[in-house]
Amino acid sequence: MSTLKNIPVVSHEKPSGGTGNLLANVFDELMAFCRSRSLFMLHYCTGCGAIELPPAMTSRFDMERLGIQPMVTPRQADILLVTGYVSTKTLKRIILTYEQMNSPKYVIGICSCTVNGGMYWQSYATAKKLNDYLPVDMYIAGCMPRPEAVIHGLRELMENIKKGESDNWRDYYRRYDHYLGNQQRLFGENWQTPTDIIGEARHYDLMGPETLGPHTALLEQHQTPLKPFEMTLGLADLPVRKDEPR
Amino acid sequence: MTSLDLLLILSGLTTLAGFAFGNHRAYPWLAGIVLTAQIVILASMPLPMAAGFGFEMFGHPVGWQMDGFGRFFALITLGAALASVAYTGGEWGERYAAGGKNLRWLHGALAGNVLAMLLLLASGDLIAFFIGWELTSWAGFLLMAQGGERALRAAMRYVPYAMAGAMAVLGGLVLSLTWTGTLDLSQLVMLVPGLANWKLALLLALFGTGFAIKMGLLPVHLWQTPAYAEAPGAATAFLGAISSRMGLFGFGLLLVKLITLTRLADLSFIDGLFSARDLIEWVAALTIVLPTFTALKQNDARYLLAWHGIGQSGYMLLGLVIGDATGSAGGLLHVFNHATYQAALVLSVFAVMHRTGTADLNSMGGLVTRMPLTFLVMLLGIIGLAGLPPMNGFVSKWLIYRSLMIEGRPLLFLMTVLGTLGTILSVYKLIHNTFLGQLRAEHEQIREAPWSMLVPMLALVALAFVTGVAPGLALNYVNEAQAALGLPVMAHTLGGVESPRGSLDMLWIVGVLFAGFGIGALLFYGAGGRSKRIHQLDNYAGGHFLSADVRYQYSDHFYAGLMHRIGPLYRGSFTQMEAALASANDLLASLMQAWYRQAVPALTLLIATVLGLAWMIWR
Amino acid sequence: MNMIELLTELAVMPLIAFTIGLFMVLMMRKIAAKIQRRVGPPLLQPLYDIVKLYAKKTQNSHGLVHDIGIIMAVGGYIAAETMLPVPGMNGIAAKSGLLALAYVIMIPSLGLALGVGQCANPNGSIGIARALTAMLAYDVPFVIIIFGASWFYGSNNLIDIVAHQQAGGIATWGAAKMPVLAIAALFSMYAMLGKQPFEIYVAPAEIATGPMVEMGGKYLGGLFVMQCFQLFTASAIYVTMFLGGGENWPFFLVKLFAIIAIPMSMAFVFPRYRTEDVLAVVWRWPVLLGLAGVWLVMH
Amino acid sequence: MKLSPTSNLSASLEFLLQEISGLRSQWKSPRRLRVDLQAETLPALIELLKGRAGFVHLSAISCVDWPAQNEFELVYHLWSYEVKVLVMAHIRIPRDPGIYLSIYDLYRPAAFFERDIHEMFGLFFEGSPDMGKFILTEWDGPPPMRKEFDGEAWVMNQFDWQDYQPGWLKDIEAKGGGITTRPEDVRRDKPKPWDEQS
Repeated sequence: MSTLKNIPVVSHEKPSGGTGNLLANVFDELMAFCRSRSLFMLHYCTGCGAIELPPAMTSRFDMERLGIQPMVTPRQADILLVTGYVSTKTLKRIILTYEQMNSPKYVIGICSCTVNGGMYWQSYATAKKLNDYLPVDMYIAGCMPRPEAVIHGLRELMENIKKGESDNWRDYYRRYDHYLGNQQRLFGENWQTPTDIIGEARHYDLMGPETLGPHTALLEQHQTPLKPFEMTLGLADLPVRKDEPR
Repeated sequence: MTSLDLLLILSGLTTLAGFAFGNHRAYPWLAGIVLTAQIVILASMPLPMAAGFGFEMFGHPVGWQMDGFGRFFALITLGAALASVAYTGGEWGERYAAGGKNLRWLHGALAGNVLAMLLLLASGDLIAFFIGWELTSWAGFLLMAQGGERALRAAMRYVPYAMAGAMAVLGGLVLSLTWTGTLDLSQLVMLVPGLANWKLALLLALFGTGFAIKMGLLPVHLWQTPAYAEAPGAATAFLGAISSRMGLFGFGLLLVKLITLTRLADLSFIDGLFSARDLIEWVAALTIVLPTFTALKQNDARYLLAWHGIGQSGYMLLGLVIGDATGSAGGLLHVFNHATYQAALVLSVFAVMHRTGTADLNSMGGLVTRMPLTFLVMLLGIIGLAGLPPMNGFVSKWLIYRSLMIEGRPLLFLMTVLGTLGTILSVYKLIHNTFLGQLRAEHEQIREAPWSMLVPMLALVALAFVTGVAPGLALNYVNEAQAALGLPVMAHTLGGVESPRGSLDMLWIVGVLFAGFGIGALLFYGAGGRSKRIHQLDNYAGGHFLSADVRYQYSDHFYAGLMHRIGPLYRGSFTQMEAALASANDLLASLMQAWYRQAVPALTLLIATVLGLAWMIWR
Repeated sequence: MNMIELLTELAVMPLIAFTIGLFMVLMMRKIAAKIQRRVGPPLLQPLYDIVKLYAKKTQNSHGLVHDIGIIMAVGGYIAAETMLPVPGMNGIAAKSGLLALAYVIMIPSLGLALGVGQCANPNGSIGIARALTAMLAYDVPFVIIIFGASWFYGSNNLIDIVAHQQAGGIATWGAAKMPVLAIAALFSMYAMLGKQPFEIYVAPAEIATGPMVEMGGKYLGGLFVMQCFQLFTASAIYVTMFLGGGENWPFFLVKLFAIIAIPMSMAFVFPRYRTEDVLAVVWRWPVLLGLAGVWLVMH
Repeated sequence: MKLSPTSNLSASLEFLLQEISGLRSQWKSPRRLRVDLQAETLPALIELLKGRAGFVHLSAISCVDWPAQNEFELVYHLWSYEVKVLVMAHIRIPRDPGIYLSIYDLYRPAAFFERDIHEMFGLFFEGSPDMGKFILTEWDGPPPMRKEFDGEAWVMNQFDWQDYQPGWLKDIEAKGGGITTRPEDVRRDKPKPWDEQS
């Protein structure tokens, strides 16, 4: 049980001073500013709290003035709003959607059910702590927080992004074994999503000390490998040998 | 022994060699060398070149003579044959022979087709023309009939069409002989325009039917799709590229040289409102649109391309009949352009068939990762077929559009653009269901097509791209053909057309296009971060976990929205018309048979006596 | 027009087109917001979106053709911009006329179609099938209008068309001389933009934004850039053909934004046509108007 | 106090029910009739009501778990549009074999009700078209609605909890906010309400 604050977040983006880095620094500041000013929210209502989002988007509260737009597919989205109770069936889809999103991505747990189970804390069918399965950036408590609270939370997240503190998405790659362990504990050993998280961690060199572990080893055993089809020029070499299988 | 004789003798020898030892490994190299030699001879031949040999028939001299118009078509024929021989000679031919089929007959038929077409294209007078015409029909039949049982049925369906066409041409020949007294083309050119209107109309009707059948114009086009689609491999490419253009050669000779477009405009049905020229233009325009939208519904790649072959011939005839410099240049250039990318497309479809064993668009998909070069060939081919820059198809279509604009024919212009848009829709369906989308489990292990098939395809597509970027190269020969036909010659630069009212410079357009792609690539790879390749099952499906056994790639009803709107228009009226024609023939034949066989002798005796009495009384 | 001057023009014209396009996207979102009684996005929002999308750290690609699709989408429009004469710069408009421009504009959408094809996503393929049907629908009236315009001006060269219109001030504008064609052109340009009533191929609720379903990060950034170019190109063609092109920049900009504001102000109050209804509507009114306009022009 | 039926239709219903032996009926309200009968006679009752009184609508089958008497109680809610009366047929099934017959042949919707009861209580219905997993596709534990299944205990060992940092709670309380009963007191080792009763 790790508390939010003491998760060791190793961030590359804060290089030490010096002129060369000044430019890099300014560039990173600009990137962080644009990331904070343009957030695409995934249009995925996981639970009952989602009913508070339309009023936050439409004319009364208008999220667009903060630069937040609803987007339909996880590929296009930055924020995954997990609203309301997280049933085990929905949690599978939430994890799949989270892994399909492009990082830097952020998760906001709206409603108390994502914090600690909420009023469904006794239920055998709901996951209690969203933080076990996904790195969560921001919690907005309330048994459906009003749109003002939702927007306040989003503003808080925008501030964190601008300051560059909201890098929890790296944690999913760095401590994938911890998250996978929790997921396997709930869904069983042969739980697998089509996204190759370990491959992605290696590709974008986001590997941390705890990325691989016993749970990822378990995953390797049960996993049906999904290697992407590389474009191969499997040409029959010249001249065609008789014994070559046709 | 003039160079034209040499040309004809060489192709005669290749035909014999083809029949004799076509299945030998060395034959394709030999045939390739001879064909290249023929192309060089033909290209360097000073025009007009008369052939050495000739003979007398019913007192009329029969001789062969190659001019600019014939040479343009002959060059395309030889080029298409070269690509087909190279394609058939390689691994495709080995598997064809291993499959129990006769490779010697295929090579022989291919070379025989070339010989027949050269004879037709170099004909100096109507008899030589008819000999060439018959040979081409029969050689075409021989080539079509070798593809197996379905191909034989399609070829047999072609025979009545071909014979009807031949009889019509023969009728035209006899009539023109009786009216003008000569069969020599150079004299006919002076005499025929002087004939009366009804005579010209009859000549147009007879010759026109024959050429329309060979070219597959609208009412008589049904035989061409199954015949061309079911023919074996490279034969389809050869047939689709050039064989039906012999009909256009005939139309060029007839409409522009003999009857001349001005006299054509005088033959009016409704006193000056709707002339024969308008009729031909509208038949060509309908031939552009209707087959293209039939191709849209096909689910077999070969049939889709065969239907497009018919559609594109409409462009050529329309360009030719408009007759102004840009229009005819566009029509003739389209013959060359279509030959290049149609052959490349058909060869790429057969390369896919060589590997996956099927051409059915419903059972393929995602092959781009397995056959990238074949994908490149089909991609450039469909860009050419759809008539988009940077390929050559765009230049010839632009010329036709430009002439329609200058001549002020809005409805014809609309039909041509409708044809182009229909082509874009159907070719996307072709490449989407063959190369893009979901790769099937059973196709994960297939390999790229062998080099012997790739080299001719890539050469054809490269030729199409080069003549697209610098259309001037092909326009030289087109100008020669225009001069030979007596049409106004279009001034052109290497890049395209230079004129104050609207010029086209493909060098600049393609240059800017690729510069734009360069900047796009720079923006994409430079500005954007790194991207990772992912598996096809790692896809957004509304939170659903995809699995390999779920098939979601189909070609049926691909354009559902469009079909909701224009679906009811597909009533198969031409098929019904053909069936009606066929049953009328059957009825006639059975009547004749009954009369001939004296099934009811008493009845005939009675009729004879009654007629005799009536004649007695009347006289 | 020496070579260096031409090359600078070829570089500058797309940049100008992009910036104008950015502000057009902003205007579109502001109009939408005002119609829905909302505040609407801040001034540089489209730029923030594009910079953020390009600054994404992980992106998914389904293969080389997927990447090439986006490159062709952006590159095709960059090439098309150089053929559109703007005040002071003609690029290669002389070498390629109205007709070639109409075809070069098709290349980005076909490049995108190829890219989406390789994503192997049924939503994308359905979206592309609908997008091509919509293209078939709106290109028919567009081509009739091109015929009418080039017949009236007697030339296919955009520079001549602009010169012809600017000869006598507003009286010789295309819209003044060919009012019926101008209305038909407005209708078909509206359909070409693919905004609300004609947005069947990006139906978010139905097929998850159709072609853009698997596009994230720089792929989606490329499509946002393409949208800016698309808005600019559509309105620039209309202004060049019917509103006398660009005598000077301020006047040209006013015309551009006015023309693009018309479809935008109507878009956000409409639901969405089905694919076959897009065909029915666009092949009925604009085509009839276009043919009537052409008949008027030719007689 | 026996509530008398208002309309003569209900009177005829009364007469009809006499045909089933060992059946006790009691009017809960003018249009709601509770019927208690033997488990074996239930199909007969349903056939009777459906055939003779127009009870064509089976709105629900609900199940009550009586661990003390080691029985399940099944309640069939039947409704007739003519008689306009809701009949609630109560039967008792012994828990240990936990098998009863399905009335899918009489009412098609019964398949779903029975499948749901099977998943939640483990009561098997013979003849029901599909006794597979219905809603709890991710659950392979015991039927969760049985009284002897202690959901809270299962939750306690399966999940762990967010520990509240007293730090941020203190400054909220300093501002007068905060919660009244501390979360620890609400949760652990508190007697269950239903234990005292039996």
